[in-house]
Amino acid sequence: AKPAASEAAPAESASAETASSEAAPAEKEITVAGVVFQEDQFMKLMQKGYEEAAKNLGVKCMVSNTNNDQAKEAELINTYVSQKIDGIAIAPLNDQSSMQALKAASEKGLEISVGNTKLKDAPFVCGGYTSDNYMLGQQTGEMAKKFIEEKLGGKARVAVVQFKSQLPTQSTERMNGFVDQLKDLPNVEIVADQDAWMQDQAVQVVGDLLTANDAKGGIDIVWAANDGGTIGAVMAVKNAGKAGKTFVFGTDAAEQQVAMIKSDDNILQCVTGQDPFQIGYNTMEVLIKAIRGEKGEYGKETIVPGIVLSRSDIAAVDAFATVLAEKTK
Amino acid sequence: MSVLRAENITKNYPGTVALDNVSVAFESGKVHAFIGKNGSGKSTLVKVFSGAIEPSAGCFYLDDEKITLSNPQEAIEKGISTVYQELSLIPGLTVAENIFMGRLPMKGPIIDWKKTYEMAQKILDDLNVNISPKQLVADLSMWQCQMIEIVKAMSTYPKVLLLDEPTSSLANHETELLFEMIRNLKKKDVIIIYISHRLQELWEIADTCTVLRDGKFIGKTIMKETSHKQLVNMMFGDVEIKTRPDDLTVGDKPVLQINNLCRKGVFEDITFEVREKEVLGIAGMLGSGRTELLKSIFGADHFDSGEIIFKGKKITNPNPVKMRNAGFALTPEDRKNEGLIQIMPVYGNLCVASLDYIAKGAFIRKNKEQEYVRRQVKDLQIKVPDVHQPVSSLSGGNQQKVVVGNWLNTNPQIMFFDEPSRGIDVNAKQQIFQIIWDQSRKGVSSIMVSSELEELIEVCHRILIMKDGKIVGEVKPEDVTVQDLYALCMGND
Amino acid sequence: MKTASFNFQKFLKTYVMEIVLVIISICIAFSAPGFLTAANLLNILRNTSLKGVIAFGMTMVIICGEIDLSISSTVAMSGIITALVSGKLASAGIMPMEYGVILGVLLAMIVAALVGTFNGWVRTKFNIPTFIITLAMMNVLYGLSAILSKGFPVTTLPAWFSVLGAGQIAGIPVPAIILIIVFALIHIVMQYTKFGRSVYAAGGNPESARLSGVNVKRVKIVVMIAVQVLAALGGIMCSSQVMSGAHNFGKGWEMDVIASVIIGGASMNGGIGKVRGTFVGLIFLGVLMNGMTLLNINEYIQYVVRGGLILAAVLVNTLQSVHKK
Amino acid sequence: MKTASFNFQKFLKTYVMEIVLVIISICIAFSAPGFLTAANLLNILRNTSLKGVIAFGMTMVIICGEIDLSISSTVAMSGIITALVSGKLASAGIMPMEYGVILGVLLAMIVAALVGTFNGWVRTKFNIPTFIITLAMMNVLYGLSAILSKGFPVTTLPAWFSVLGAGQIAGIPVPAIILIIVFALIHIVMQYTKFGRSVYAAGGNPESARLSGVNVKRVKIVVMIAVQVLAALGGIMCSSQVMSGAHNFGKGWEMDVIASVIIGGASMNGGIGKVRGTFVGLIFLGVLMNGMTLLNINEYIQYVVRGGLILAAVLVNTLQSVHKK
Ligand SMILES: Nc1ncnc2c1ncn2[C@@H]1O[C@H](COP(=O)(O)OP(=O)(O)OP(=O)(O)O)[C@@H](O)[C@H]1O
Ligand SMILES: Nc1ncnc2c1ncn2[C@@H]1O[C@H](COP(=O)(O)OP(=O)(O)OP(=O)(O)O)[C@@H](O)[C@H]1O
Ligand SMILES: [Mg+2]
Ligand SMILES: [Mg+2]
Repeated sequence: AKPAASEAAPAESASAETASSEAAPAEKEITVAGVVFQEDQFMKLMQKGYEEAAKNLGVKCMVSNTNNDQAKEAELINTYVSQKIDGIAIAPLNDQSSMQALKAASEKGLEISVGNTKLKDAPFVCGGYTSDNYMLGQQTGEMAKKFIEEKLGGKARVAVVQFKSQLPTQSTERMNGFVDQLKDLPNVEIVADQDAWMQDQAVQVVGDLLTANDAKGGIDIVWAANDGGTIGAVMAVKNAGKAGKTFVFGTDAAEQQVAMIKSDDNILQCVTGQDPFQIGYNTMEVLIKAIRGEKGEYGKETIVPGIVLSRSDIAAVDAFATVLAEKTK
Repeated sequence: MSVLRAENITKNYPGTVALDNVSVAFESGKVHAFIGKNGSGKSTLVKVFSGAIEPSAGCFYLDDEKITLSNPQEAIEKGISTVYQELSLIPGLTVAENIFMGRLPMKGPIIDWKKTYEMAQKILDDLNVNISPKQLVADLSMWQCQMIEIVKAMSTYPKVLLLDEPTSSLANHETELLFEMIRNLKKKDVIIIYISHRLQELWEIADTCTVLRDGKFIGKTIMKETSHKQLVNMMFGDVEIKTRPDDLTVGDKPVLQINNLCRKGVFEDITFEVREKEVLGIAGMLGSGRTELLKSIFGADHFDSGEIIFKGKKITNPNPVKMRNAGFALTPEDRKNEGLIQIMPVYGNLCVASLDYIAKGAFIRKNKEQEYVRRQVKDLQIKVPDVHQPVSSLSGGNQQKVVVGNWLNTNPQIMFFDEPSRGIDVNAKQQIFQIIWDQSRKGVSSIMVSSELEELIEVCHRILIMKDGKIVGEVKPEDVTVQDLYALCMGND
Repeated sequence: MKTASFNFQKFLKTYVMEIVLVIISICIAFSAPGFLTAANLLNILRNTSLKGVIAFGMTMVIICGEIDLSISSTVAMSGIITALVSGKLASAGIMPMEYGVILGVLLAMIVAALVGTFNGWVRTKFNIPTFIITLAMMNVLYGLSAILSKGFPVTTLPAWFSVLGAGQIAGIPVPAIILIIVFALIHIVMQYTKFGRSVYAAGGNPESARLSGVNVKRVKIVVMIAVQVLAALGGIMCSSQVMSGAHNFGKGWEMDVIASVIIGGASMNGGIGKVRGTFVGLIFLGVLMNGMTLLNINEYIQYVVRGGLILAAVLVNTLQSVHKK
Repeated sequence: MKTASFNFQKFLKTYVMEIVLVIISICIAFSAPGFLTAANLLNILRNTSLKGVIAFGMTMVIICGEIDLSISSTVAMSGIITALVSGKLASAGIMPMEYGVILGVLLAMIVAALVGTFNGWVRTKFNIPTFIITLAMMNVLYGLSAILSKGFPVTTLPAWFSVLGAGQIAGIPVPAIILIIVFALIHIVMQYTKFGRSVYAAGGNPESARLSGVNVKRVKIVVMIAVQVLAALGGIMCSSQVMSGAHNFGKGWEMDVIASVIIGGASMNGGIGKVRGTFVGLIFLGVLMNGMTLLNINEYIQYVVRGGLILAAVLVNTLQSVHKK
């Protein structure tokens, strides 16, 4: 997949349409649910997107969190089905194991839209805005490749930090996206591949890797597959006094990553972030529209490309930070 | 007729030889007393017979069949039934369930509850025990538990009945009930082995007497042909039995005054005083409220009304910390659960109450601690190879000495002894009495509760009689005989 | 009248948790209209059932004075084994998935039973607390599950398999039926069989039980097996609900399971507890979660409420039993 | 000679875990060249220190016969409180972050102490097991932390604050120094003070201890406070390492903390345990995690190895102490 930015639904036009559908009179009250799967900043913002869209479109919205528990996801969907609500906007836990319960719900007449995680072959979905995890890895990977070629003379020892124990599919796709970009560089070597997705965990694991590799030529690049890993990796490099020797590339962007990219310690080079609020907003919007009869193409999900934030384009970083600050209020 | 015969049984524990090559035989239709001082190995031999432990060497036979047991279940199946020295009922279950534990009557795959209760009721009636089979054991008092233990052991209609100090927590009339049961069993040709430290009762119930000393078999005698003195000689070699020395005096000043102390349903309107150097006894039947009274005064349990005046000062809201600091000490009746910390080493147990004394500020002074420990081990003649061993590895009597030692280390001004001689041998008892007297000479007052009335007469200056939670009388030991005292306690007016 | 008031008191004591449950339910029913519908109540029962079957096993374990933290990994492992066996047999052409999955279920149960045997054996042989044995086992099984599934969900399950977790019989969800059956079974075992009473004895005072001829070791091993097999059942039902097995299923369930047992009045010290109580505890937690979802309560507040109510429930239980004495 | 062989046996018994640790370290050193460097060893110490300070507190709690599962939420909460206080004071113009953060740290510790007091109070007042009290508290505090932080990481921390988690003094990481200080402190308290002895007594047999004039309730409350305050310290060090506070920090730490205490030879039944043992347990887990990272072992296998070695360690400990008897 190529970073085809054009595929993204323009947010402005979406909210413009809102006004017209809001005005539609004499309609029975619609209740929808917005489900996310984890308690982190990304999901929190996505949830806010759900709520904002529902508010703007004048429908009642219930939100919940499946907490990375596949059974809890099924339970929540069951509960919503038994409440006979009109539709569910969901960030599914897994592209396969989340299918069953959602399909059953759709058979019971609920509209389903998905955000963040693309489902495998789901013709019942009324629409969605999902990330292509491969692409998220790839976008950072391209920047890393450029960096290695320009700044490191094409030679690098790379460590990666994943979140496989937490979300194996997403993590692996991002990993592949990143690694594939470095494949044709003959002097790049992946020297370590470990799991650490929480900040504190990542600080320790990356710290260990840095000292342990000192004797073998050090680590030039650390790439982290998610939010916690990225922050932890940066802190580890900083704490080990390796700023300027080891450079971090990451995935996911939030306030702290923005500050790190803007920091003059020159550790974090680039992250690929997303706009979870917008993903949530759009996912909810497409759901409500389908419920109101404005059906789109079933089974089609729009891929939302990542937003590359790097030291070479501080203006973009600032723009991202401004939007983020507004949403986190 | 059947015979239980032990052959060269040896049991080694690290640092101790609990049984040393013991060979002895017990015939059916007789009650075999089994005695020896604390730590002589009686309980250990019983546990070998009951399958609770395996001997290090040797074996035993029942009717010439060699018995090897890998668990207590097999012993029960072979007809060997045991009442252990330490109570062993399950508090969360009913009396009936405890009696038939492991062999509840079934209806198909399901327990026949009706039959269980009927059977339990029947055996309770047979043995003349007035406790409902549906009661939870947790709600029973200590002596009721003891009765249930015996009922439980009897309920298997055993060939061999091992009783390890069954009377240590029974009062006289209950003991009498038990003896009645035992005599009945004797007629049924059962081998009965009976361990007790209450030598007096042996002539009443036993036919033969087997003596162990330091894990070795000393001899087996016919009860009727043996005198008290002979038995004691066998147990200890030579010891002298002391009586209360004459030099003990009682001061004039009251040390402790108790006024109208009440606790609803347990005791009421308790008023008495203890004077300087006085050894005050409290006699009474089991369940008369003595333990609760001592614990309430000591602040370990609450009371509803009344006052405690110590050296002229009223003590309000007592609690153990306060009372200990004021100079009180209490050796509880249940040493296993209330007196000792089983997993702690002996030295730790000797210094729990006296932590404030061995410490300077927050810190424990090791040399002071060592001094305190050494003093008690020496003075109380505690038999322990190494004070770093857990206290649980000591015999009952030595454990009791550790409890007393723990409190002597606080230099108390008034000591409460609750059943200080329960389950300890004559020699150790004498030592404990000696300690009480020594304390008196040093100006310490004591209150001693005991179910062995002759002990109270031997030890105390004055005896209060408690019945159903009330003080019903006061006597001087020199004025009464054991029989008088017993009658007063029973209160058959 | 004296007798009447006495009976009322006794009723209050015996059914205190039930009464609290009813009060909470009434409160929720007033604020959330969708709560008191047959569909929703059945839904609560269904949602409760996966953890529920495990909780009944855990009740035995806790009464026996032990604990099992490894059930969460067993949940994951059994789903994976079921799906893998059914998939492999089909792809090897030995047996279509429709039948193969049954062998998968059996194998999952057998493996769980072996895990339980191991836990129990280590407990009784070396006298190591089950808390730590099963904590270690939780890690081991989690890793093994992930290795088995290579970290990805295994979805090779036949369509009919979804009956176990999502089917209905006469309008009643199948998992709810399974829950009731397991409840009845374990209730009977604990109240009316020798084994059940031995569990109480072994938990109440192991040494006394041993001296009374109860084979305490065997009892402990058997309950450790039972909870594992029931965890496998829960895991299989979970896999059936989502038609796949993955190594991160069941994570954190042990805490909910233990919480419902304790809310139900069992004592962590062993010897005390009732299967019926656990049922109430389960429904209690189920109603709470469902109610909060319906009332759309903020998820963070949900944690606070949940924690507060667990504490309150245990408090009520304790005060009531102190009162009893 | 007899005496010599006896001494050797005693040595073996006393230092069995240390010996196992050395053997494992040697094995790792041979396969991972980076392992046996001063930098890496200091790294292990630093990585161990966050959970380590908590583990020393937990040792007291476990010796006292109790447990605290809520420490994970305290870790999160204290980081959030620290960052929030420093941020709010700065944004309100009252005090620059550089100073405000100190007030934040103090407040975090005070709140933790209050939580510990509450845990201990409920334990001693109502006789509810701490397992369930702190399980409930874990939920409550987690929810509260998330509410406080609105679910987002709070990053308002001054630059100097990173010293606590990431600084060095004379080449030694500050957290490692904190670890050693806390170790020394608690070791002294447990081995050489009245209070320490009371903790052993209260854990070994609370009733006997009470009747001997030990204020068992106070002892229990104090250890529950201690572990909470140390959890706050751990949380503050954690926040300092990553320069933010968030509600999902510390999740699952309680299991690692408890595991190291148990590996260190403490008994879940109370009365037995050593702070020194916990230190060995910590290093044991730390070396293991570090070694596996260095050897780039697959994370799923890591779980299996971890579980297996926890079990093995406890087994060794148990066998050794059985032998001792
Ligand atoms: N589990 C054990 N470990 C180590 N030593 C033990 C153990 N059990 C008993 N002993 C030791 O074995 C010896 C015999 O103890 P036993 O309990 O048989 O004595 P006893 O004659 O029943 O004494 P008492 O009259 O005080 O009950 C004692 O020295 C005791 O310390
Ligand atoms: N914790 C308790 N709760 C309720 N009742 C109790 C409790 N402890 C004791 N009792 C009751 O209080 C009464 C007095 O018991 P206490 O133990 O003080 O008697 P005692 O004279 O010391 O006899 P014993 O020799 O059996 O200890 C008994 O009826 C007993 O059942
Ligand atoms: Mg004995
Ligand atoms: Mg008494």
